[in-house]
Amino acid sequence: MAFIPHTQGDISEMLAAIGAASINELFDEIPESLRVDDLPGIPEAIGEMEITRLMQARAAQDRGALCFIGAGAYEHHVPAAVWEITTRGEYYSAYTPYQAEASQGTLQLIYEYQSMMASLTGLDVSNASLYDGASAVAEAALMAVRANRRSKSRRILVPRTLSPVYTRVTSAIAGTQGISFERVDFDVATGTTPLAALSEWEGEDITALVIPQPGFLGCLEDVDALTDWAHAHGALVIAVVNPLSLALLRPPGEWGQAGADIACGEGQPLGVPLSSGGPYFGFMTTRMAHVRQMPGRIVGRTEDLDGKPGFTLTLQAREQHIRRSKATSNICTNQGLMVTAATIYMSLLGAEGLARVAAASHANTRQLADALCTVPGVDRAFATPCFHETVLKLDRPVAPVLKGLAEHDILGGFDLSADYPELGHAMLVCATETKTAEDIASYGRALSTVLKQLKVA
Amino acid sequence: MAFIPHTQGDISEMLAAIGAASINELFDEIPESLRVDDLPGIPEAIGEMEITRLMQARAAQDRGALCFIGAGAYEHHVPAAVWEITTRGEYYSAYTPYQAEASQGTLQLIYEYQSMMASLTGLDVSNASLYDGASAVAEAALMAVRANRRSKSRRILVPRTLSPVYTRVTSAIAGTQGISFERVDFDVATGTTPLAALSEWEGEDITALVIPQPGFLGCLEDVDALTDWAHAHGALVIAVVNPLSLALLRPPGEWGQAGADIACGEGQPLGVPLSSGGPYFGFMTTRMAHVRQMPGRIVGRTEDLDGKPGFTLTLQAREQHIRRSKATSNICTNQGLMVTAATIYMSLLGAEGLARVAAASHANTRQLADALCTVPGVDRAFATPCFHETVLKLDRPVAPVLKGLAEHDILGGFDLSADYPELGHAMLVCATETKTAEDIASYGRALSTVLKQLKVA
Amino acid sequence: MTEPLIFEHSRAGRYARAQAPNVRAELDLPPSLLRKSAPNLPEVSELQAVRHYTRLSQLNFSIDTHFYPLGSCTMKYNPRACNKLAMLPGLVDRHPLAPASHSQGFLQCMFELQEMLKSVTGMKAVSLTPMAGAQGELAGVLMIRAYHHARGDHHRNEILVPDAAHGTNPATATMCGMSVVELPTDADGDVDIAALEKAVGPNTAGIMLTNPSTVGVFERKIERIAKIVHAAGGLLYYDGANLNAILGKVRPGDMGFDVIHMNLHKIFARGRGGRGPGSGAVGVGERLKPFMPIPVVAQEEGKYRWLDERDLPQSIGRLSAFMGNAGVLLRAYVYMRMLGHDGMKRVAEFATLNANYLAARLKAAGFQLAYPGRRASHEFIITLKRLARDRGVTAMDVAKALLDYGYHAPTTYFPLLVPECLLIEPTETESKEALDGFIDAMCDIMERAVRDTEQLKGAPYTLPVRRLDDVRAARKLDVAWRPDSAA
Amino acid sequence: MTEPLIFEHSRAGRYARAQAPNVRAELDLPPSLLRKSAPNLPEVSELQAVRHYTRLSQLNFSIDTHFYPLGSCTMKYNPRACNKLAMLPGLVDRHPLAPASHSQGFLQCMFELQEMLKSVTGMKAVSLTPMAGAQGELAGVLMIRAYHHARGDHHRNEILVPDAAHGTNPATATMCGMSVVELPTDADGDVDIAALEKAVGPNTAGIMLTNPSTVGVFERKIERIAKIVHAAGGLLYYDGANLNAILGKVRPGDMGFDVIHMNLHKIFARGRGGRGPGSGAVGVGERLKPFMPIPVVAQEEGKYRWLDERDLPQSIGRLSAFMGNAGVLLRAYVYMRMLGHDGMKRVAEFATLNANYLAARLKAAGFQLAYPGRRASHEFIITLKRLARDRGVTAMDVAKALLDYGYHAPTTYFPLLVPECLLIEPTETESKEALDGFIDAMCDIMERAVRDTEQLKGAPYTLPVRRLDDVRAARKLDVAWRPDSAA
Ligand SMILES: Cc1ncc(COP(=O)(O)O)c(C=O)c1O
Ligand SMILES: Cc1ncc(COP(=O)(O)O)c(C=O)c1O
Repeated sequence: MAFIPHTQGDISEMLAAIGAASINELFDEIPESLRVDDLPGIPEAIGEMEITRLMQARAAQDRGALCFIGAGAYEHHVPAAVWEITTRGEYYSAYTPYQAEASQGTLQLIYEYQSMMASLTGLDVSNASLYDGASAVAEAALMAVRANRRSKSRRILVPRTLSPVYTRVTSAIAGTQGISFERVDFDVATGTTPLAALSEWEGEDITALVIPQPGFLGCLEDVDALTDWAHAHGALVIAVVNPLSLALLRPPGEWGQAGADIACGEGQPLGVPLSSGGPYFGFMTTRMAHVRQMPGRIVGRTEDLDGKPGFTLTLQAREQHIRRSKATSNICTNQGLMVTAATIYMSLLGAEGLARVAAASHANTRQLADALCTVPGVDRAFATPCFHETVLKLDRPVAPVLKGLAEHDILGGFDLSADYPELGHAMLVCATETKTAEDIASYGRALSTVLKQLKVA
Repeated sequence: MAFIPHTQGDISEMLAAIGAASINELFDEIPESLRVDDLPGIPEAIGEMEITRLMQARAAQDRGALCFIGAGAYEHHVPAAVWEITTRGEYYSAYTPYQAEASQGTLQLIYEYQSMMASLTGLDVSNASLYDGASAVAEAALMAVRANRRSKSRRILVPRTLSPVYTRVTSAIAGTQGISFERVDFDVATGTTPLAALSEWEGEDITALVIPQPGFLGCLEDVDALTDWAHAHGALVIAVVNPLSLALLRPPGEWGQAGADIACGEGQPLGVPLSSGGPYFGFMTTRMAHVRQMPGRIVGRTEDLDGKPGFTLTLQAREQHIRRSKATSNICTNQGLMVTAATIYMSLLGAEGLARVAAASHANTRQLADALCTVPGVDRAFATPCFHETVLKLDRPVAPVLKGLAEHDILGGFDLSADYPELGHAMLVCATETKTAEDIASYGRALSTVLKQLKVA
Repeated sequence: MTEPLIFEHSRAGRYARAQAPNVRAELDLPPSLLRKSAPNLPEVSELQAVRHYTRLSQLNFSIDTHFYPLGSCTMKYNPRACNKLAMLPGLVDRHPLAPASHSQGFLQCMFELQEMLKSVTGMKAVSLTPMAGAQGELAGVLMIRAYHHARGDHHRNEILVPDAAHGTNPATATMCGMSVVELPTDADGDVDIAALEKAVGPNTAGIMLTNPSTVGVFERKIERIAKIVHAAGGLLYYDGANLNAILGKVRPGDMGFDVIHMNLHKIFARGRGGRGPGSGAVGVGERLKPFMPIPVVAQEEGKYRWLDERDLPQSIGRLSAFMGNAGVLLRAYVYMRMLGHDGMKRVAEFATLNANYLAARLKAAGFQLAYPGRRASHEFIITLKRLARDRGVTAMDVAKALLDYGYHAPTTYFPLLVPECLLIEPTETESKEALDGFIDAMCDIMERAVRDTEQLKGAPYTLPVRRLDDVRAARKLDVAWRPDSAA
Repeated sequence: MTEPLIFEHSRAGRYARAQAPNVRAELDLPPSLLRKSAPNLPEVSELQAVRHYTRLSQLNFSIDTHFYPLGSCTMKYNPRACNKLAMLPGLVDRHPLAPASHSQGFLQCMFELQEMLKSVTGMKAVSLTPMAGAQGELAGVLMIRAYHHARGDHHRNEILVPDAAHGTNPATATMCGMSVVELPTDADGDVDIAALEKAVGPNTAGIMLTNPSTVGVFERKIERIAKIVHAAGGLLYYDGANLNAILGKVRPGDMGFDVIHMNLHKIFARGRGGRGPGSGAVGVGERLKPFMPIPVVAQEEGKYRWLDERDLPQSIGRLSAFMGNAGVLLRAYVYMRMLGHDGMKRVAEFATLNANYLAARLKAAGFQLAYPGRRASHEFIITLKRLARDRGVTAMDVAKALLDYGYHAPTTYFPLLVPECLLIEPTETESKEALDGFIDAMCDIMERAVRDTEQLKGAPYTLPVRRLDDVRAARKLDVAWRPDSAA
């Protein structure tokens, strides 16, 4: 019996102590009519050796491509130390630190994480994580509605430069509570949200404005102007940021005159592997004034009976296990292990290391765009400054080109034509610090081969 | 400065405390004439990201073959738990437990290991490891010379069924101390050492007889007869055993009337990956009477000041750091991490699990031999019982056949023709529990293809 | 042992140099966009970071080091292979938007996982995307809502929830724009049927139940409840946090549930890293199939692909940027394959055996079971209300005292309806010896509670810190270190 | 925290079932060959094994958790990448006898490692096969012996060894059938030249030296020594355990050494798992090239292959069944590539800076340096003979007291010629703060030694056990658990 330690002797003694004749008898409260005795769809057990071989074969099937897709998930170098420590049993096999005294390691780590995220975003307080970047935006929207007591409209402005999938997730999660998410258009010439696009809401009661930085199209927004416009209209500002970019870019807490009110986003770039899309983690920080409206766990530093410092979960009265139907969110299990990894990652890299990773990604993406734009039929979509993603325009539909590249084991980018038809044959490309000059050159070669072949065909 | 934590401020303060003007000044006792200032053969530093990519590429070059080579190193399933725990920093980054109080974890683990090895081999006491199986035989030979006070001859009989490379290593290591290693012939019909082969030494002063079980040719020796012969001649018996086989086979301590005196061998099958040949570990056990002649570390259980049980290195007076030129061996650093892995491996598998692994390997090798012998031109060399390796005879030279198989990504076995020319075109094959019926079938198919092609050529 | 904050190890100018590019590339960005001062991240060497976080790890209780009978959380052994295999190159570095041509290995695992979960639960289809139990609940209630809306039943906005339910149930209902109607639990731990009959009506959207319930007993009248709710036009939601207890014994689909979430991170053990990640895969009956959250994996002519909004136009949509916690799902897949069908049945059997044994022994030792007339499921409740009344020793005191014996405490004060309760879930992977040790500790604590009450109330004594001041934590809020807050 | 023996967790019939075939295959073996009773291996579940060995691990000091200034052992940070990359599939599962066609990736690493080691040491060729320092020494002395024998100098059977030498040096000489002539060390820590001149002669096979020496100073007269020994017809052996201290500053080959071993597990940091594995790669000058242990990697037309006895017929032969500790060598390769040439120089510089800083500060605090007039190399010695005389507090007492401060003790009582000594090696990867903390602890201990001698002599107090009775251990030898020895 894999993973079950009971000997025959144990079983007999235990049944005797219970006063039951068999294990099956323990299920006698289940109505006979409902009992099943087999699980036909489940295969026979296999051992660790067999499953290892199986999984190695499956993994091998998906290996070996050079990846230039970003679009919300970024390939970065993850130091070996990060996961060797994160998967230590004491982190990996523990759960929510309900017994603070027996979980000081986890709690102190979260406190350190909160400190790092607060500083990175320029805000006061961070929670201990949400599910992912997309759902964090939904939580931020719900939080903004609670936090902005002066606004009654429950209207939240969402620019088209926010990741389209984030927009969809936000509506799916937060869309049933009478909030109206209103789309703000972007400038096809710059790939950003112009102030003019907000004129439609001039003078209205707006609860919050979402500002992505960078936008999904890679371009950097004029966050100061947008922030100030929002505040002038009594709206809170929800910054949606790539945390790695904040090693270089002005943090949300310093946007405009007063700074953003809530910052959130996807934490994956901070030491979390691509891993088919998850587990990642959503982060969220805010000003102290709004802390009681934050969803998620928060760890605080306090003292023990002897006056010694220690860490504990705090402000739990916001949460579902205390406040139930009136909680700030239903979140319970979060993405703690990813926070462990991110905290170790940030500690290893520090501000300077993070800035170097960010700058290298920025420079590589520029070089990639330069290299690809030498291929006939390929052009930059925007001249706007960008962080580490940019949009290229092709002279023909993107999908077959990407397919052709995949045959060369190059995953060439993200096809924008469904979400942004007004951009034409556009694709989003990304080259992080993991890409070498030779990688970029091979992409260039493959692209020109593919474009030539497609022409012929 | 990778891995160096000093800030500029630190350096200045430290130099000030030392009273030196520069770091370079600290080297001023090195004669000027000898100083170098560059290391021309060493490339520029690369980061962890770059070396990761490099090593992945190197590793990928050597991947993917189905391996039927044994010959002293065996592919077994290693549970994931083994190395996840073994590489925990507290094991991985510690050293010899000189401060016992700060190393109870390592010491207790070694004590447990010693207990397991003693029981597995049927002897009283185990050391904490030697380098590998081959060098362990050399150490055993030297030990036997010390331990067998009645024998003056320093003659040690070494059967040809001992791994040829073990024989060579033993001579290289122990050959300069006036010991004569004398080769005992084997029976080409059975692949084992017949008692008759010993008649040459009848009535002589022999210090020790080495008995491999199984022999290098896979065949099981008549260990009882050999042991009793040795003891009748005043010789000690050095058993060289595969520890995995001891889950099934009679342990050295129970060979013949009195049992072997020393058991040693290669510990790799117990949870240590193939890893190009090392690090593995040599093990050695003996009777209590000989414990003071053992080389290597030994851990004992004792008590602390409060009478609480604890563990410490013991009988250190045998060792080089105390006894110097009169030590039982020069060994200092041993293969501790491998012992950690083996101890966890044996704990997971237990006697029953180990027996199943051993039995499956035994059965698979039989099936492999059956399958390959259906290919024309292939035949069994011996009918003798074997553990998990066996010799096949081909109707043509082995080397080109193995080369042909390698082109099919099958590593078909070990070519015996150089070491055992009297066996003709013979090769040693092995199929451990890791091989499936399909693996065996593919070998069969590839072999018949290769033999057909070679015929044509 | 205590360990300073990582910030206290910082010195300006340090970081793990091998981990970043060896130059800082030039930026092609206007200065106005750039940050003016560097963030306060730690400045430590690689060794310092490794040492700090290794030392911190040792300040934790965990399954790998301690018995951890945290009720409702199913803290069982996480096979190490699950972690190792989910992190194989090819899986761990696969981009979520990689094309199907570079995803067949992964997709096949996900497809087979969907199929296995269908068969375990008796549901008709499964979507793996929810990222924890609570998000599975959200998906479920959103589907119920979508179903009613699709039928024009816009007024159905009430969700019935037993008072014993986990906090995520009512919180989820609210998040979906529903109002919560609480149902009382009867003295035997079952739902009060009379109250249920009164509560249902034309506004009933559905009911959220877990079975076995959070009071640790099997809801015997489940068929009756299903009939009542269905008759009223409502749907049944199954909170699958406790599915562990009935694997291979009874299936939610057969009990009449229309939708279910499964806390795969509990049932199909995987590392939870001190609080996640999780997975709350959802299964649905025929009626809710069109509304499933996307994406879902389909198999077509031996190839696998994602179904999206084009395939499921009525879907409640996406709940995450990609497909949820893929890595957690891979671990669950590996675990399920290692269990096989027999292994799954044994999970339920031995989880139940362990719980009933522990309950019987504790009862014999004088502890008061909350539902003494009932079989325990995989977990059970004891109440310490007598001890609290007689000696002032609370469930919290007993919980803290247990820590000194090297046992993580059971869940305390949940469910709220049982005063001074401990919800105890030993799980199937713990040995009889571990349970016996726990029983001894409980008896010893009980004896000390009487003999030396004040001493006991001071526990724990042997941990890195003594009892922490939660009130101070909330009042003098210190939730982030700042350079100026340094001692 | 203490932890019972794994055997005390055993119950008949248990094991980790997922790890073995699910049936026991039938044997085709005569019963006479089979064992009659199963060995006493632990019978535990996977969780129990994982928990036991995880808990045991926590009972250790290690680099990853503690400052570990163990002199002569170079306990520096082992980058985690070295471990991870050496265990990549393709490397970790490569059979040692795989043909060259399936080994080019591995062989290239080994070849490049050989080349790098040549350049670091100034030697002409390198063999990687010795499995630890001591085996490297064995290889070296065997080569010296083979060289003399090849020249017909069969009488050269004396090896000169300074009295401060590591125990492996004389032990190795004996193992090679040589006799050991001990050389005194002068008051400054250098070899006594007059004594050397007297000791050399027609029987001199060679001398074994380490430079910087085990007393922590650079042997300044090394050129003179080389001249004397060479003039007498002897060869020079370099014990490379201390190479860390001079990387990129001075090379053994330039100092006149004919053969050298390198403790790669120290210098080119790799996990030592509580006592190994190691690697003692050897480098040789022109004269000893033909005698190198095999196998050695060669590059021919862009392909790599092993050289064996056919290529090197005068080789001293093989020292291990395959090619030595390949995995350790891969880790060293990764580490050297990450250091690069500048990084290697910095290793020596900062190891030396740290040692000299620690020595200077301890001296200022009143500790007595064994060689106060000398620069420390990467390590240095303090002697506590005054304290032992005045207070009866020994080096061992101070060592044990340090453990309570969370510091591993330095090496004690080695080298033997300095009474009550501590040999302290901080290594380059430790920060100034770590050194300062250690200095504070040493000062505090010194103060306590005077104020409360007896209390100090009772240390340690905070570890899993108090001071252990080594005499009892040797007298009542208990080196293996047996079922009948159970309590
Ligand atoms: C009964 C019950 N329902 C729901 C949940 C919520 O699941 P999750 O924490 O995965 O969001 C839990 C988790 O603790 C639970 O115990
Ligand atoms: C100076 C010196 N020489 C030789 C050795 C022996 O090396 P190893 O332990 O690797 O056999 C050591 C190891 O401690 C040493 O410090």
